[in-house]
Amino acid sequence: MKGMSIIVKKVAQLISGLIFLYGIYIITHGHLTPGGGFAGGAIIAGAYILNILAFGSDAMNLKNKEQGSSLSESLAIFIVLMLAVFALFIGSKIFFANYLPKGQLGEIISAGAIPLYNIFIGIEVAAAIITIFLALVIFKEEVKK
Amino acid sequence: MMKYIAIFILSFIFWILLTFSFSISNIVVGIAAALVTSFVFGKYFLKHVRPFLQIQRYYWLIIYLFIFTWECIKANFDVAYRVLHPAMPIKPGIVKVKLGLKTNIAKTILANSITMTPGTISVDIVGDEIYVHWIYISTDNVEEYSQKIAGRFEKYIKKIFE
Amino acid sequence: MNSLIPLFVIVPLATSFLIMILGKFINGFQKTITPLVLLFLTVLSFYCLLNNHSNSYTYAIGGWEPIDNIPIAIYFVMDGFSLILLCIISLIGFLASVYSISYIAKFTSENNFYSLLCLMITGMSGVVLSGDLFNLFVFLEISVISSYALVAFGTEKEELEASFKYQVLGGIASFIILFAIGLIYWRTKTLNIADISALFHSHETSTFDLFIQILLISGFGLKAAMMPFHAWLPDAHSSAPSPISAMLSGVLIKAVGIYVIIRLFFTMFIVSEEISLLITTLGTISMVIGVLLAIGQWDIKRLLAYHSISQMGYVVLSIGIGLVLLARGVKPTVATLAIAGGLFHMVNHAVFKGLLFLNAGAIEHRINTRNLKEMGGLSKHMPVTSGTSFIASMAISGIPPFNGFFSKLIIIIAAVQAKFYLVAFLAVFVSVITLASFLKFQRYAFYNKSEHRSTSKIKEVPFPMLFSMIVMGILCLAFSLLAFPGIREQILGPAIDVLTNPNQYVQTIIGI
Amino acid sequence: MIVYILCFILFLVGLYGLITRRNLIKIVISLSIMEFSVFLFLVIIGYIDAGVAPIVELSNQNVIYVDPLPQAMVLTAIVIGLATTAMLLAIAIRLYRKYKTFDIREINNLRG
Repeated sequence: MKGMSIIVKKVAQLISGLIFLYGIYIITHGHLTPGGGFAGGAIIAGAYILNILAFGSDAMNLKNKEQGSSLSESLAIFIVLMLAVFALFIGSKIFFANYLPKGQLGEIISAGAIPLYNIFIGIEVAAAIITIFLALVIFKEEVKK
Repeated sequence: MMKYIAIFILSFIFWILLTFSFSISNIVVGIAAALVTSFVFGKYFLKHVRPFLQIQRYYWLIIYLFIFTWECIKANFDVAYRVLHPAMPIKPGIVKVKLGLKTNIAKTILANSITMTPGTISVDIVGDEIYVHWIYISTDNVEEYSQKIAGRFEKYIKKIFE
Repeated sequence: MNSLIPLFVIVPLATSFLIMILGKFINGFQKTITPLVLLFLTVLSFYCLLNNHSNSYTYAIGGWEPIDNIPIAIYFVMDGFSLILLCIISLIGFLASVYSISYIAKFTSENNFYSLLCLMITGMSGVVLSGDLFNLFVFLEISVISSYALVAFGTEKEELEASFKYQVLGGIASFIILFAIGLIYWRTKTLNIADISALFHSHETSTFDLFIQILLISGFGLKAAMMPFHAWLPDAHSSAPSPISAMLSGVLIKAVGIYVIIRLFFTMFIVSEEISLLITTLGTISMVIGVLLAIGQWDIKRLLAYHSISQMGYVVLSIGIGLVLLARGVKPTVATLAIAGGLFHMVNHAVFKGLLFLNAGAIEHRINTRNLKEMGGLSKHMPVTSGTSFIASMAISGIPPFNGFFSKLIIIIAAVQAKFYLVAFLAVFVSVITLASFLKFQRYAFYNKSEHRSTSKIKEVPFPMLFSMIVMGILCLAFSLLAFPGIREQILGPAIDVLTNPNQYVQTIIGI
Repeated sequence: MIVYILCFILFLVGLYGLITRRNLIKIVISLSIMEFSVFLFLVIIGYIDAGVAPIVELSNQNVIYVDPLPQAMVLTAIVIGLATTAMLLAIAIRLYRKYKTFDIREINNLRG
């Protein structure tokens, strides 16, 4: 796939960073507003996918990218699990307990461990969607050859 | 390096506009988010960001916004007239418009401006030419319709982006 | 003991991700850690089983306490019945993973295989432990999606096609189940099984409830491949790699199909006689037709897969008889006997069907065919495979002293005492046909002279595969001990208590 | 009540597509339609007349909130549906690679 016209490329360059930032916003405000890890992760994946679609699969080294994204997916979900398991060792010793201080309602740094879960779930979802997308793209390229 | 700084500033402004709260924690998180963005997406950002730092370009940008709005309103009425007229005086077709612009970003902005104006839609850019779908092709003369479609924006965009 | 419960989900889940992270960098990591972890889980589950004193243990995730007797946490519940399933899951999982060490070496991407295997075990343990309908659904989907991927693991034409079929039918089943869960939530405004049970027991059963029950039977019946919904099973189970076939046939259809049906219909609903008769009929039909379809098969794994349908029919029908008697409120001892027979046969089926699939895998590993007509004369060259498969064949056809005999005997006795004479007759009849079918399997695979190939070069399979098969063969004999009074009370007793006495389950969670 | 009936009609549309279509991709799309009809049903059962979004405001105690639990369920179910669809598409593409067609009438190695 060779990528699209100049208009798409330039616009993708301009706004993909901002889409990424918007994804971060959705993730970090997951405990205050609707949204959270899954929605934000999907947006972040959207920013990447926009770039790949605009520049075409030739322009980027997709195989390496897929390995990286699948590794970061496993790592992120493992960290989520470890965050939950960590609760088994401190405080009330209960799986998935919220062991961090709760903070004040409405602040961005509050709600204990929930923002941490959100962040890592966001990474995991983004990596997972990118991995699926890349797997399908690479597969299609292979079929063509 | 410059483009990393540019995207950092851009995304931090975007963050402030999104959250619109100025508590310390929010700003700290915003700086962190902007850092991550510039770290991850910096290499995909525009190549030449020096024009971002030249103040006079922003002056032309503001003027351009007014011009663009005015042209937009005019075109709106024009299209509304064509739609509401009982005879529907339309004569659609695709024309090839010559551009005097050099950089890709300027071409992109011009194409988008043409699309935003009712009655014209830019279809594709090939080299120095831009294909435009036009609701009423009033003339066959290349110079004339290039002036009519693109000319009104071109000189401002040249000043802003080149 | 309560604090041990989440380990059954955490440990395999963490292993599955660890394999994906570290497996790339450390050579052989996946092969060592998976059997070790599953061995740990096996020991843990047997420890819990032997120390279980007819109690239900609960674990509230996140530590949320009930408010006004309304449980708001997600609960894990471990009682006698789920412990039996947990033991089977981790035991068969352990043996299958040991078997895979040699078997899967011919495939690429071993990391994915072991990771998916761990994920499947996570899902099944979660289904068995979950005390909450929606989490049950989520865990079910985890295990089923990983099994979709595992069925297609070989990526040959047949495997992909079987996986696609399996996914389409499995998807429909999932939607039906989700729809039923939505309806239950609409009616009761809660998802906790104990809470729903308390609500259903304090109200009359309406037509709406019957509709939900029918939906649940069709959804989980599709997952358990009961007769009208069986179409996917022979393809999927025969196309998967052999250790996975053993897992699918031996454990998955029980954990996500039969277990949930039993749990929901004994504990959650007040079952009417019509529904329980329906369940019995479905069981009987799948028992008979499964075995009739199996006779004509020449592909060994397909043959075994059809026998799975038939043997699951035994389990479902005896559970159904128990339900009928409980619904009528007569002969509680016979009901207990029928349920015991069903559970016992479920355990036994896991062992002997797992063993048979492993045997089939061993044969395929050595001579690369699954067609019975192309085999023959293997008993000299593969004595252990031949011997263990003989044990398993005798066990599945109900020959004493193997375990299948006792469970079938209990089921038939229960059917006779409950005055289901036709069912009892059919059970004996099916048992005879099963014997015939497996004699054919034995004769063509191991004893006939082969005409198609020279058998001289065939060797016995490597040690890990032998180990799994021998252990399962011993278990086939050992599980017949479960029929004897002292041991039966210890192992099966708590499970039967839980099933016949739903109030106890409800009390442990919402504490009325 | 009409919404529930529409949900059910959507489900039937999916089922119809699943039964009559012969193209693997169209089958996947039909399955997705069925799936989303179930999700729609789940969301609808949480709706309460004149309820607002379930974000607690401490200042106003008398607000009726819609039931948030079905929303959480649907979000989870959507994630699961994503996994299933991705899996199905991957298998469909691999099938296409083996058989060079998406037509299920020509993909019939397994019978009985």
